[in-house]
Formats: sequence, structure tokens, C-alpha cells
Amino acid sequence: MPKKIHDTPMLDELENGPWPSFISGFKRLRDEHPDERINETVGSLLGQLEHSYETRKGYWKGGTVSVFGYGGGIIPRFSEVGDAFPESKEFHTLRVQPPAGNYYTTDMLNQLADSWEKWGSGLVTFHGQTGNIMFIGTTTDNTQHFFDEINEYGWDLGGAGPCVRTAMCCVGAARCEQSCANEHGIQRHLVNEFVDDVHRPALPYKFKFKVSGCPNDCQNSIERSDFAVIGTWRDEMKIDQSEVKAFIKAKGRQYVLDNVTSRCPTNCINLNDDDTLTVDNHECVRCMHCLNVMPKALSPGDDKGVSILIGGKRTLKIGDLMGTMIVPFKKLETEEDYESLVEMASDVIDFFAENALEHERTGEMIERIGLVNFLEGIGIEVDPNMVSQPRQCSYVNMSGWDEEAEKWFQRKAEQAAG
Amino acid sequence: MPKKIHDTPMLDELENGPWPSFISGFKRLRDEHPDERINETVGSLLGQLEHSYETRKGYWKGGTVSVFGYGGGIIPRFSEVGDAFPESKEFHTLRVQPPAGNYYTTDMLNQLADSWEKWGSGLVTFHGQTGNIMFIGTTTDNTQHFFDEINEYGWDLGGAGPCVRTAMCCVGAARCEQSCANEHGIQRHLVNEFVDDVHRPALPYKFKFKVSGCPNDCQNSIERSDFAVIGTWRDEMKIDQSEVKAFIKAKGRQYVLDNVTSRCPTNCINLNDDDTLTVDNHECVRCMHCLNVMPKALSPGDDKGVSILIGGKRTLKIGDLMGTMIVPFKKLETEEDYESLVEMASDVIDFFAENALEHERTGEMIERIGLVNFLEGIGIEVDPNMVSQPRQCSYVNMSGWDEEAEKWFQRKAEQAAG
Amino acid sequence: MALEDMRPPIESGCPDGFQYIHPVMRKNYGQWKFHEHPRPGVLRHVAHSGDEIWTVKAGTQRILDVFSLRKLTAIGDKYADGYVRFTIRSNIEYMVSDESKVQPIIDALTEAGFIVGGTANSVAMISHTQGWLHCDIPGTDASGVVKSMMDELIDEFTSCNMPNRVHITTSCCQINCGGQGDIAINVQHTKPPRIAHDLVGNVCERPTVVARCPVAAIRPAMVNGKPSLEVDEKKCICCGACFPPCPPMQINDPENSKLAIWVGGNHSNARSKPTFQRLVAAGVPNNPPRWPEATAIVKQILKAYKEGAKDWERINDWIERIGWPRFFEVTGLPFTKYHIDNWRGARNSLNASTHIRF
Amino acid sequence: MALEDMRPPIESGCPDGFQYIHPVMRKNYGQWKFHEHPRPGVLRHVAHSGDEIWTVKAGTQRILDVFSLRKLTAIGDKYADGYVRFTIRSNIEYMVSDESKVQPIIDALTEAGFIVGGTANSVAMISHTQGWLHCDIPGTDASGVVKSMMDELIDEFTSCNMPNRVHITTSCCQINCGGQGDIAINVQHTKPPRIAHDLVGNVCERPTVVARCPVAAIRPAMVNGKPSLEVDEKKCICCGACFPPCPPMQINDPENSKLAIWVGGNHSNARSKPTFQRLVAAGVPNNPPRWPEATAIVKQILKAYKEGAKDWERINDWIERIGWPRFFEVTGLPFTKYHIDNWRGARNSLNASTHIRF
Ligand code: SRM
Ligand code: SRM
Ligand code: SRM
Ligand code: SRM
Ligand code: SF4
Ligand code: SF4
Ligand code: SF4
Ligand code: SF4
Ligand code: SF4
Ligand code: SF4
Ligand code: SF4
Ligand code: SF4
Repeated sequence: MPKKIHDTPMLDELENGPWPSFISGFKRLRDEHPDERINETVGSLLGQLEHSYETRKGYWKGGTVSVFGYGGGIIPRFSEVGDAFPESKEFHTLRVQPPAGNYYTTDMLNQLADSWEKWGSGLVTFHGQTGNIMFIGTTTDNTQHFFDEINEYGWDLGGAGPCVRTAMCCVGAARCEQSCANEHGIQRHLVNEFVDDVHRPALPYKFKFKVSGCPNDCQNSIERSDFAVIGTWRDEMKIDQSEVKAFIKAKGRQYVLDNVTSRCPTNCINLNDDDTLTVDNHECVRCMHCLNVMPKALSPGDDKGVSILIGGKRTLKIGDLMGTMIVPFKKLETEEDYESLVEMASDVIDFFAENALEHERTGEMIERIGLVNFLEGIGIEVDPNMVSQPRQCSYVNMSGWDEEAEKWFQRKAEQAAG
Repeated sequence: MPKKIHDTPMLDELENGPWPSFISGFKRLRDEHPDERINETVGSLLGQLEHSYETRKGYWKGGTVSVFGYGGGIIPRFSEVGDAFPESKEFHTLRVQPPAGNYYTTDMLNQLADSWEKWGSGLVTFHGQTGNIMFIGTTTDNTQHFFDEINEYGWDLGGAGPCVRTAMCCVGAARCEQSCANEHGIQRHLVNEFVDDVHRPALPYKFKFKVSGCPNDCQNSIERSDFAVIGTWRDEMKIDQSEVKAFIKAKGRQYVLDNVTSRCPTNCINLNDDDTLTVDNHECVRCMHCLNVMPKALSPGDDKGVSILIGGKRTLKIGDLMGTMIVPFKKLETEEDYESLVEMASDVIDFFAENALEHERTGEMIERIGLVNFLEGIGIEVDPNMVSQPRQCSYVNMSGWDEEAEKWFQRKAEQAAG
Repeated sequence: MALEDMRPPIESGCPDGFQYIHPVMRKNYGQWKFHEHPRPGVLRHVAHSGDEIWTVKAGTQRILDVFSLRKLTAIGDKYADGYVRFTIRSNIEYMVSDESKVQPIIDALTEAGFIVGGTANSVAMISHTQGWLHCDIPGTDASGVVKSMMDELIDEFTSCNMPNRVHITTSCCQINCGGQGDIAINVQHTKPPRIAHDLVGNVCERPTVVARCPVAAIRPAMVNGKPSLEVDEKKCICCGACFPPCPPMQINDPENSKLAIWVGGNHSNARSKPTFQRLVAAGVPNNPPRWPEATAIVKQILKAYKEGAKDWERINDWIERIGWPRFFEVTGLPFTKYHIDNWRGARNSLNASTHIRF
Repeated sequence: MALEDMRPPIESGCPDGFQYIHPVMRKNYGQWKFHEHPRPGVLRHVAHSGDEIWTVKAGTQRILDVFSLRKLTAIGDKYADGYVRFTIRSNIEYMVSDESKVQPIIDALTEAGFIVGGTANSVAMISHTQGWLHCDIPGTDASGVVKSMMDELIDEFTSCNMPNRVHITTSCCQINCGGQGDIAINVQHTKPPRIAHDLVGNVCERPTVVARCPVAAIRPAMVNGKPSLEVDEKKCICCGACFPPCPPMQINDPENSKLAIWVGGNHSNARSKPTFQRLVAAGVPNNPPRWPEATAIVKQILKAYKEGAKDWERINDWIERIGWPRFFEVTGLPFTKYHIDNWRGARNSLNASTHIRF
């Protein structure tokens, strides 16, 4: 129990109702935790939060806090009302990188909890929206201690500031039948190639990787990462016709017509009279819908790989942007495949570092300089899969047409030659 | 036969082939027309045109020519190579307004031909892309004579320059079963209200009306006019089920599935087991497709009217623009209905005159000032049919939300009250 | 003309079309029931009253000499009750209430050298603009391009074998007075204007032309001690917009003014919402008198469309279904960096999804 | 800490997840055949090998006190072989290879006050951000909003009765660290920042903040003889972007910082391409501690969706089918001028067709 208990009539309202209450958790730390430091800190925090609820304003400001050797990874918070709530006046968050796929043993979680009780507030989030474990609330001093302790047993800080950020990947291949990629491998290859860029913010602005194993994109990578890697396949979808029949037996033909074939965005999946399904794989855009509805019967093909989309982000400063397809398909099987992926990421980051304005994301940079200049900068050839529609406006100097056309014919000839 | 016959080896190539040759026509005028003036003019014109073909350049320049009392309606052309081709060195075109719907009696065409042979080159086009009869090729003097003559028997000049332009409407109600409007009436009401603005260019830039009787938009009004009026209906589509059955008998059910129901953009037309069709009229967007395929069986409803879209245009200077829906539905039955249509057009033109920059079209103006400002300027309330999607970007000052919401609720209450 | 001879104009505006409409159409105005396509070039409309109107449609050279016009009116007089109309694509239509008059009209038109067709799912007459014949800014001659192409597409005009209507348009400068089209053949300049500095002072209103440039590439400048203009060639998008207000901005070039081909423009609301046309081929030689290269590409596209599209699919619908990558594959046209738009709103044309066809 | 005590960091980066994965999942990595939804909150994945993984998913308060965390790990220790993971929406998942362990986990979670559910076509846990608890720029408290809403949506979390998954997100300032969502509840400032002029000199890097404004509404200015800033209130779009680099630009306002509600954001490529969320309601009071007005609107939308959508239609699919006018009708929400976008590319959101539903 802390010395002073702030009244929290508004926050108390959040203890009602069936959903687990974070306020009740705070109060447990305040009232029941054996460490007085924690009682005091969280008690004070509750006071400040109640003050925010009453005045409808936040009272934190930033500052500069980092750990020895690094430039980022901490979100420093100093209270603007520290006089009234002194025990929580320093309340920094450490952003710690999770394991790819967000797996933990309970032992490890307990160990992390131990360290955090030692050095922090006892409040933690799995995970922040970027994917970090957020250890919320400690002092400048303890930041270093806590980091030192967990760093020794395998944990490292994530990104904050203008740097490569912590990445995320979906559960994917570990459990999900839709997975077309080794999401964990991709995430670790990418982000661990850039540890230096994670820890020492020196880019124009943040840069995020996200990995989803299939176009369902359970990681929101397409709009929430600068560099989205999404699994897909190139050959034919697999159809288990006996499972199709079983599905029809259970659900009826009409269900398949209403929920599968008529929902296909390219109208390329058909229910035949004999209760089999046919897919025109040439027209299928790998949207996943039919596979989602009939996961037993329909599965991705064998020739798996990934697509890469660049430039997704949220609102600041030109409005939300979706990523843009720049690599329609890339195999990821051999070590060389992964190396070339990492190389490409490195080219993108280098180009970004050199060409983006301060506080400009990749998507904004591409918007400003045009996709073609970006592609040329990173050495990627144009492809019609990059557009949903070719040029609409005739306002362009096309004097180089013949050479560009020649390039295409040559590429096609090379491809044909194998 | 003119005194001098220019060699036209390149143009002669255009006398080959099965399609009617304009060059052969020119030669007939040069060689066979009784009037020597015409022989000379067209002979000279052929010379200049051959010169263009050889050098791949045009040799006309503009100037100022008009008829007494008017400021526009003539496209003046003076030759830059008049020394070499003196007989066609003045070669102006008169733009003459066609009757709504482009109907003619052969007598009237012959009468126009008579006048044109008297005063012009003998070359005429039904019609230019804006819809005018183009009497191509006469001198400054003869321009006035020709106009005086045909103006006496019912013909007036159309627009050229920054003014209200000649309008067009489709054949529509005169012959077409899809027509939901009196296209001819609309065109004449609109354009004849603004004769002064047609004849005396004083707007920031051109302003075009076009009228189509249904969403098939045979007049391309949506992208080629500032003010597009397009017929539609509000009640239920009419279905003649016996004609549906007859159609199925002739073409088969599969044809209907493949070509009608599966092509409906909102999937709202269904073929029933008993060979009847059902339309969910609430979901039908009046795209016309099913009516086009089965015109005997399906027809527009009885509660007909028009939609109005503003701001369509071609390329200059910000790229092609489609018109934007601003009046989803308007009845046009009574004289008051037509008056209010004309009044609205007048409001739009007034607002355009006052707010557009020089050489800026309505669509460009709306792009610059925003649709809402335009709507407020012409006194039209917002409606969700005006957008295909509501706002995506949160960057806006919404401080007036409550009042705006109130307006909506009031309008709804008034509508409900009748 | 001397002032005293001047007469004030009668501002009659747009004439009433009713005085020229066939009486059966006037009678059944707004009361039509359905139409049919008995054969290419012929329409049969039936009114609720049971009355019928048969339309015979024919292609012409658009720029009519009075001889040709009188041939057309003579046919109308003799076989078609004296009533005609012209379509938005400058085809002539004869309307009669009696089927028996149809064949004589067709015969007369054919004999006179006009081409019956262009209805329903045919390749319609190419709509075009003035070109070298009359305009002051053209890069090519629209009538010549169209005559050359229609000679080769005539079988598609006189038959109805396309998946749906095909509307082709052409324009003779980048202003594009012609429409958008299922296929559009348009001028594309590929070099910034050369400035005839000696003429600028006399001819051009400098502030106007500076304002007219869509990318602000034009600056006033002193050249040889005289006020003239200067173009930032890096910025210039070769649009030609500066040429009409300032003819010394010489944009037309016998070699570097090329043709470009666009597809999928569709103003009809049938099925999908109206669509803008999209670039597919550029660098096409502007090659009078017969422009064979442009025609070859148009035919290539039409062939792929005819083979690949389903009934009722317009070119835009077909491509929407098969995807643009496949379009380039089946037409054999190259995809280049110029196909990626970089104009305002270009982002909307990028593929912001994993939807790909393999 | 004294310099000599400093240790250099071990830059180990992202840990290998394999060490923490359940052995059955490790064994069958990439070899899964299908999954089923035996009941809300439970998934059954079957591998080609015949092995199974049963997942039990539970909602938490996201901001875990260590007591709660230890409750969760204790359940994992006791019933779930000691393996857990967290989802992107901060739900905890227990994975076991044996069906018989499922019910005990559910029981233990329920008893400990966690909520089993959130799978398949349920309303998933609302993803959220830091808010007043930690961030330096928030307009509201995300955790509080979410707790209040989840209390009322809990039945939709513990059942799977929605037409498809519902992903709700919230953010606590207009930067929007939270995602887009089928429904998103976001802060919307409605007044330009008040400038604390006395602080500008000390705190703010003036060129940085001037550059940060998306509409160039900020100018350096002398105020009371000292260098400060000035906002053109006509231009200002109240976005709050100037606040992080320059805290004297006080954008948060107890009265005028409101909530807005957006719908139809969908990042999945299933069926249609990914879509951006769209504004539906604004001016919603930012009303702690329970934000009832926001919740009411969310429930209104969910109700209409549940009643109106077909199976497998996400909210964006449903609205796409019924049309936005109908959406406003069935939810009873007002349509205002603010619903018409005026940001870059706004033209693309206008109805450029006659497609209308009556
Ligand atoms: C004659 C005609 C082409 C034809 O052969 O059919 C034509 C010819 C010219 N157009 Fe056009 N336009 C013609 C229909 C169009 C159309 C089509 C339409 O109206 O449906 C358009 C596109 C629709 C639109 O309005 O956007 C069109 C868009 C333009 C523009 C660009 C306008 C814009 O805002 O983008 C210009 C340039 C200008 O006005 O500065 C232009 C300018 C011109 C000028 C006046 C060139 C000039 O500035 O000197 C051309 C005169 C040619 C001549 O010597 O006769 N013309 N022009 C058409 C008019 C005939 C008639 O009156 O019936
Ligand atoms: C005569 C004409 C209207 C006029 O007032 O002059 C006309 C007349 C008819 N149109 Fe059209 N359309 C005419 C230009 C157009 C245009 C504009 C154009 O050609 O530039 C369009 C749309 C624009 C576009 O291409 O973007 C147009 C889009 C349609 C459509 C929609 C087709 C579609 O599926 O997209 C139909 C419906 C159909 O095909 O059944 C249609 C249907 C019709 C019908 C069947 C209507 C009727 O029942 O009378 C007429 C058939 C005529 C025929 O020849 O097959 N008409 N029609 C125009 C003939 C032009 C020509 O000589 O070739
Ligand atoms: C903690 C977290 C929210 C949460 O509670 O989950 C968060 C919190 C902040 N974000 Fe964020 N962002 C968080 C995920 C995101 C995401 C989601 C994502 O990564 O998928 C986004 C949208 C995606 C994107 O990157 O566009 C996001 C877009 C931003 C932006 C706008 C970036 C942009 O380009 O639009 C800013 C502003 C900036 O960086 O200047 C920002 C800034 C911030 C700051 C640093 C505010 C500031 O400038 O002081 C916040 C610190 C809060 C705090 O006190 O801890 N945060 N931020 C998330 C990070 C936790 C973690 O590391 O795991
Ligand atoms: C666990 C999780 C991935 C992870 O690595 O953490 C996950 C897991 C699965 N997702 Fe997901 N999705 C997860 C977040 C997402 C997200 C992102 C989000 O929630 O913000 C999205 C897309 C983004 C969006 O909303 O814009 C997402 C879009 C899908 C879809 C596509 C749905 C659609 O029709 O649009 C499917 C397919 C389906 O529903 O069958 C899917 C399917 C699945 C499957 C069935 C895949 C599988 O076979 O394992 C998993 C079912 C889990 C379930 O029902 O609880 N998952 N899924 C995430 C659970 C979040 C949560 O706790 O609620
Ligand atoms: S993104 Fe695809 S592979 Fe990954 S978890 Fe979701 S459904 Fe499975
Ligand atoms: S994955 Fe999508 S596009 Fe492919 S067949 Fe299935 S529903 Fe159609
Ligand atoms: S626009 Fe409609 S009403 Fe007019 S002619 Fe075309 S199909 Fe008929
Ligand atoms: S008119 Fe169009 S939207 Fe309406 S039912 Fe027919 S095909 Fe469907
Ligand atoms: S397209 Fe250009 S060149 Fe052709 S008529 Fe129009 S303005 Fe003249
Ligand atoms: S051609 Fe176009 S872009 Fe180039 S200077 Fe002239 S107006 Fe500007
Ligand atoms: S949304 Fe805004 S207030 Fe909330 S955590 Fe992100 S930056 Fe902070
Ligand atoms: S709130 Fe946004 S628009 Fe207003 S001044 Fe600040 S940055 Fe500029």
C-alpha cells in the first residue's frame, strides 16, 4: 500500500463490467504488491490518470533516455504534473523485441516478470501495435538495469525514433494451413540484418517490416509497414474433390454458390454439376476467399513464394497509404533466396536513407518522386502487376519509348529462352 | 477545274480502299463542281493538305472573324502558306447548331447545301464532336453572307470560344425504348435559355451541356460535358415474364446466367427455377446492362426523371475528368420542373462565371475549390449518392458537425412528413 | 460588308427537331417498346402502339462534299420518305416505317459507295476531329488516319461479330477533341516545344502562356536581349498546351510527334461505372498517308479482344476480367515505365494489393 | 550509472521463436492441412501428419499487471504444457495437442476473469494504443475506451454470430497508431491549436514544426516582441501534427477534441482488394470514464451489419453491396458535408457515374 492513495472515482467506473479491468490490475499493484516502490509508483500513476480523466488531457512529455551503446528503443516519459504525482514522475517504456511469431514459454514470461518487478512498475503489454513487448513505466536509472538484466538472457531492444523498427509476423507456418512462407525466418533474416539501424536511429524516419504468410494478411502489413512480405503461390490451387463433395453434403450446393463461387472477385471458380469445383488458375488472383471458406478442400499450391509491397503507412502527413506491389513473386527456399531478399531490403533502406526528406516515410517519398524513379533507384524492372491500371494521363515525355520497349522484348526473350 | 492542279501523290493513296474517301470528294469539288470559285478553293486546299502530308505539319493559324452582332461561332483560319495556296488562304468554319436529336429532312439538307455552294467551299460535316454542323471553308466576307442566308430560314450559330456551347442529345424518346426523358426538350430548354451566352463569349472558359436519355449515355455526356443530364427511373424495373420465358426458350438458361445475372454489378437480378427473373430494385443501380441484353423483357420503370452530373471534360489541363453526380434524381414533367432545371443550370453558370479562373473548366474549378464549396455556391444539399465512398482522410476541421448533422435530420424529418 | 447592309441576327438557337422527325417517330415519341438487330446496319424498333421504325445506318467520310451529301439526300428522297438523321459518330441513318423499304435503301447506299453497318456489336465508325485540314494545332490528320483504318476494319463495320460494341476515337493533338474510346489513337508529342524566339514578342501574350502550362515549365526570359520565353525541358511533359495561346511554342515535329494508343475508355454506365482509357502503346510513327503501324496495333488489339472476351464485354470489361498483365501478353505489346502513371492521383492506379494473376 | 559499470549491449535482435514453440507445432511446421472452429475461442488445426493443435484464445486487458500475467502463465503451466503466444490484438493463445486439455483451460481462464472467445466471426478484441496512460500527445485514453466498449460487446466476443470477423481499432490521437478497422474509433480535433507563445521559444524547433504541418498553415511570427508561431486558422485542418515536435501547439482540448467513427477498413486481400476505412460519424463526445456515446454508435453499426450482411461479408463488403446511402439509412447516422472528402485525390471518391440505388 502506498502512503497516499489518490481518489479515483472516474477510474473506479472502469472496474465495473465483465471485461478484465486494467484499473483493477493497477490497484492490485498499488495495494497488494510486496514491493513498496511498485505500490508508490502505480498509486501515483493512478492519481495522474484520474487527473487526466477529469481534465480530459494527457500530462506526459518526452525527453532523452537511452541505454549505453544504443540511441533508441526507449520511450521516455516525464510527468508535467510531477509535483502532484511525484512517485511516477519518470515513467519510461522499454520496447523489447518479441520472438518471431510471438511465442513464449510460461517460464520465460515469468522470468521477464521477475526482472520487471525488480526494476519497473509491474505493467507490461504483449504487445504494442508495432509488436514490441512494452515494459511500461520505469525511471531513467532502472531502464539501464532492466535492460542489462534481460539482455543477458536473450532479449534486445526494438526500435523507436527514425530507425528500422521491430517487425512482426503472423503465426503462419507454425499452425496455419494457409501459410506460403516461413514467416519467422523472413522476419528474423530481415530485422536482424539491420540491428544497427534498429538501435541507432539515423534514417530520415521510421521504417517497418511486416510479414504475413498469405494474402489474408493477418499482420496488416499492407497498410502498416514500409516493407510488407506476403506469402502466395504461383502454380495451381490444390483441390481435394472428395472434401468438396463432403462440404456440399454438409452445407448444400446453394451454400457453395452463395458463399464461394459468387464471391470470387474474378469469377474464376465454378461449381460443376457433379459437385466438383473447378478453378481457372490463370484468372485466380489468390485472394484467399474460397480457401478461407473451404480450408479442408482448397489449399495453396506447391510453388510457394512471397510478394513484396512497399510504402504502407498510417495517417501522417499525407493520409493513409497502402503498400504498392513491387515484387509480384519471389521464391524463398535457398539461403541465396534469403540473401537476395535481405539485399533488396538493404537497397530499399539505402535509397530511403539517401532520398527521403526528414520525417518522410517510404510511401510518401514514392508519392513525391514517383514509383518509376524509386524502382530505378533500387534496380527493379517495371512489371504490369505493379499497377491496377496503366497510365491514364497523356502528360508525360515518352521520348525514350523505343528503348524501353526494347528492354521489355529482351526480358521476354530471355524468359522464353529460360 | 481550277487553273492549277497541285500534285497530290500522298493524298491520292487515300482514294484507295473500300471506305468512302474524303479525298475523292474533294477532287469532285475541284474537278466537277460548276462553280469555279469552289474548284479553285478546293484545288488549293488539296495542295496545302498534300503539303501537310509531306511535311507532317499543319499550316493554319487563327484570327478574329465573326458575324454582325455575335462574338463567336466561327473558327477563323488563315493559311500560313497562303502564298503557295492563295485560293484557300481564308478558310473559316461556321459552327451551326443542329436541331435537337440531329434530324433533318432531305429537303432541308439540300437547301443548306444550296446556300453553302453559293458561299462556301462545298465541304460540310454532320457533325463536329460537339454537335455542330460544320460548314468548313469560306472567306471572311462570305461567312456573313452565308450566315445571313441560313439564319433567315431557321439556323443559328453555335458556340466557339469561352461561352456556352452547342449541346447534343441522343435519339432517345424518338426511337429508343430505354429513354427515360424528353431529351430534345431538355436540350432546347437548356441551350436556348443561354443564347446570349452562346453567341457572346464572356465566360472564363467553355461550358457544355449534353443530354442522354438513359445511363447508356450514348452522348458521352459524363466525360464530355460540364453539365450532363442523363435519364433514369426511380421505381421498379418492368419485367415482362412471358418475354423472359420466350428469351430463355430461344437462348437457354445458361445464356441468361452467363450474360445477364452474372454481369449485374450488384448481383441483384436472379433467374428463378421457373424461368422468371427477379430484381431486387433496392440494389439495382440502373446500370442498364440487363435491359440492354433483354430489351423486350426488361424496361425502365414508370417514375422517370434525370440525374445531373457536373464537371466532365477531356485532357487539358489537369487530365480527363468524369462528371460528378450532384442531382441523383429530378422529375421533369411539368413546365415548373423544366424551369427549375434551367434555373439550376443558370446558377451553375453564374457560379462558374464568378469563381472559375481564366481558362478553367467547371470540373477543374470544383477540383480546386472542393465539391462542397461548389454545392454551397449553387445551393444544393449534400447527398450520399454524390460519393462512391465517404471521406477517407481525417484531415479536416469538423467543428460544425452538430449543425450539419441537424440539417440532415431535419431534411429526413421533412421528407418523412411528406 | 458595309455597315448599313448588316442585319441583326435572329437568335433562334437550337432548332426544334420535331419538325424534321419521321411522323411515325413523332407519333410514338417516348412510347417505344423494344428494338432488334435484324442484320448489320439495320435496327427495328417497335412501339407500344405496334408501329415500327426500321433504321438503316451507313458510314460516310464525315467531311462531306456537297456531291456526296446530295447523293445521300437523293437516296432519302427516293427510298426513305425524306427523313434522315446523323449519329454522334457522323453516320447517316434512314428511318422508315415499312420493312420493304429497307433493302432498296441498302442497295442504293451500297451502290453509291457508302457502307451499311456500324450497329450493335460491330466496330463503329471511328469518331474524329479536324487535323491538318482545318485546325491550327494538329500533329496529324484525323480524317486520313480514319480513312486508312476504316479501309482495314470495314469487315468489322459491316458485320456484328465483336463481343460488344467497339467505339474507336482519334484526336489530332493532345488536347483530344475526340472522345475516349474502347480504342483511341491520339497524338503524343515527345519533345518539348522549340521556341521561335523572334515571333514571341509579336504573337504571344506571355502571361497567358505561362499560366497555361500544367507543370509550370515556362518562364519569361530575355533571349538575345529581347523578351521571350524559356522552357524547363526537365519539367516539360510535351503536352502542347502552350501552343494554342502562343504559336511560337512549336510543339509539332515531323519526327517526334508520334501517335499513342489507349484502350478501355467507356462512358456508358452499363455494368461497371464509366472508365477512363489507359495507355497501351506509344512511339507509333505518325506516318501519312496510311499510318500502317497504328492500324496494325489496333488490329492486334481487336483480334485479342475478339478471341478473348465474352459476349457483352466491352474492351474495359474484358481487360478488367483477364487483368492488364494478360492484356500485354495476349496483344504482344510491351509494358514500359511509361505505363506507370505519375500524374496527380497516380497512386490510385498502383496495385495496392496482392491480387495477381499467375 | 557510472561509466565503468556500463556493459556493451548484446545486439541479439529478434529472438528465434522456435525455442518457444510448442513441440507439435515445431514438428509440423509448414505442414498444416486445415483448421476448424469447434466453438468460440477454440481452434483446431490438423497437420498432414495427423497431429492436432488445439488453440484456446482469451481476451485480456492488454495492459497487464504482473499479477494478471502470472495468472495467465500459471494456467499455461498447469494446463497447457507451458506454451503460449500473443496475437496481434493482444489476446493470449494456449496451444495444446490434446483435445482433453481444452475444457480445463477454458474453465481456468474463465475463473480467473479472462474472456474466452474472439475467434472466427466474432467481434475480436479491440486493438488499441497508449492514451493518457503513457503517450505525450493523446486526446483520449485508449484503454478506457476499449474496456468500456468490450464490456458491452462481450457477447459478440464470446460468440461467433457476426457475418464475418469484425476487427475494431481505436487510436488516441490523429496520428493513429491503431490500425484501420472494420470499425475504428479515433480522436478528431475540431479546433486549431492554441499556441502557448511563452513556451515556443524554449521548447520548439520552429523550422521543424513549420515543415511538419501538412497544409502549410504555420508561419513563424513575432508575438509580443518574441519569436513565436502563428497558425492560419482558415487553413488549419486540426490534425495535431504540429503538437509532437512542438508541445506549445496545444491541440488537445477537453471540449473540442472529439471522437470520430470510421468503418470499412480492411487490409485482407480476401475477395476485394484492401480498402481504407471511411468516416461515418464525428462530433462524438470524448466522454470518460465510459464513453457511452461512442459505444452506442458502434453498437448501432454492428446491429445493422449483423442484420444486413450476408455470410462472409466483412463490413466493407456489405456496404459495397448495399451502397453508402443505404448504410446511412440503416444505421440512422447523418450524412453531412464532412463526409465528402476534400483531401488529395478526393475526386476518386466522388460518384462519377449514374450508379444510384433508389
Ligand atoms: C471541330 C472540333 C473537332 C471536330 O472536328 O469535331 C474541335 C476543334 C477544336 N477544338 Fe475542340 N473541337 C471539337 C470538340 C471538342 C470536344 C468534344 C465534345 O465537345 O464533346 C472536346 C472534349 C470535351 C471537352 O469539352 O472537354 C474538345 C476539347 C477541346 C479543348 C480542351 C478543353 C478542355 O477543357 O480540356 C480545346 C482547347 C481550348 O479550348 O483551349 C479545344 C479546342 C479546339 C480548337 C478550337 C483549337 C483551337 O484552340 O484553335 C479546334 C478548332 C478546330 C477547327 O479548326 O475547326 N477543344 N473539343 C469539335 C467541335 C465541333 C463542333 O463544334 O461540333
Ligand atoms: C445512334 C446512337 C445515338 C445517337 O443519338 O446518335 C446510339 C444508338 C443506340 N445505342 Fe448507343 N448510340 C450511339 C452512341 C453511343 C455511345 C457514344 C459513342 O459512340 O461515342 C455510347 C457510349 C459510350 C462509350 O463507348 O463509352 C453508346 C453506348 C450504348 C450502350 C452501352 C454499351 C455497353 O455495353 O457499354 C448501349 C446498350 C447496348 O449496346 O445494348 C447502346 C444502345 C444503343 C441503342 C440500342 C439504343 C436504341 O435502342 O436505340 C441504339 C443502337 C444503335 C445501333 O447502331 O446499334 N449504346 N452508344 C449513337 C450511334 C453512334 C454510331 O453511329 O456508332
Ligand atoms: C506504443 C504504440 C501504441 C501502442 O500502444 O501500441 C505507439 C506509440 C507511439 N507512437 Fe506510434 N505507436 C505504436 C505503433 C504504431 C503503428 C502501428 C504499427 O506499427 O503497425 C503506427 C502505424 C503504422 C505506421 O507506421 O504508419 C504508428 C504510427 C505512428 C506515427 C505516424 C507515422 C506515420 O508516418 O504516419 C507517429 C508519429 C511520429 O513518428 O512522428 C507515431 C508516434 C508514436 C509515439 C512515439 C508518439 C510520439 O511521437 O511521442 C507514441 C509513443 C507512445 C508511448 O508513450 O509509448 N506512431 N505507431 C505502438 C508501438 C508499440 C510497439 O513498439 O510495439
Ligand atoms: C491469431 C492471428 C494471427 C497472429 O499471428 O496473431 C490470426 C489468425 C487467424 N487468422 Fe487472421 N489472425 C489475426 C489477425 C488478423 C488480422 C489483423 C487484425 O486483426 O488486425 C486480419 C486482417 C486485417 C483486417 O481486418 O483488415 C486477419 C484476417 C484474416 C482473414 C481474412 C478475413 C476476411 O474475410 O477479410 C482470415 C480468413 C478467414 O477468416 O477465414 C483469417 C484467418 C485466420 C486463421 C483462420 C488462420 C489459421 O488458419 O490459423 C486464424 C484464425 C484465428 C481465429 O479465428 O482466431 N484472418 N486476421 C490474429 C488474431 C488477432 C486476434 O487476436 O483477434
Ligand atoms: S496471414 Fe495467412 S498464413 Fe498468416 S496466420 Fe493469417 S491466414 Fe495464416
Ligand atoms: S482464391 Fe480468390 S480469386 Fe482465387 S479462386 Fe478463390 S475466390 Fe477466386
Ligand atoms: S442514351 Fe439511352 S435513351 Fe439515349 S439513345 Fe442511348 S440507349 Fe437510348
Ligand atoms: S440494371 Fe444493372 S444493376 Fe440493375 S438489375 Fe440490371 S444489371 Fe443489375
Ligand atoms: S484534337 Fe487538337 S488538333 Fe485536333 S481538332 Fe482538336 S484542337 Fe485541333
Ligand atoms: S509543352 Fe506543355 S509542359 Fe511543355 S512547356 Fe508547353 S505547356 Fe508546358
Ligand atoms: S495514437 Fe497518438 S496518442 Fe495514441 S499512442 Fe499513438 S501517438 Fe500516442
Ligand atoms: S493542427 Fe495540423 S493543420 Fe493545424 S497548424 Fe497544426 S499541423 Fe498544421
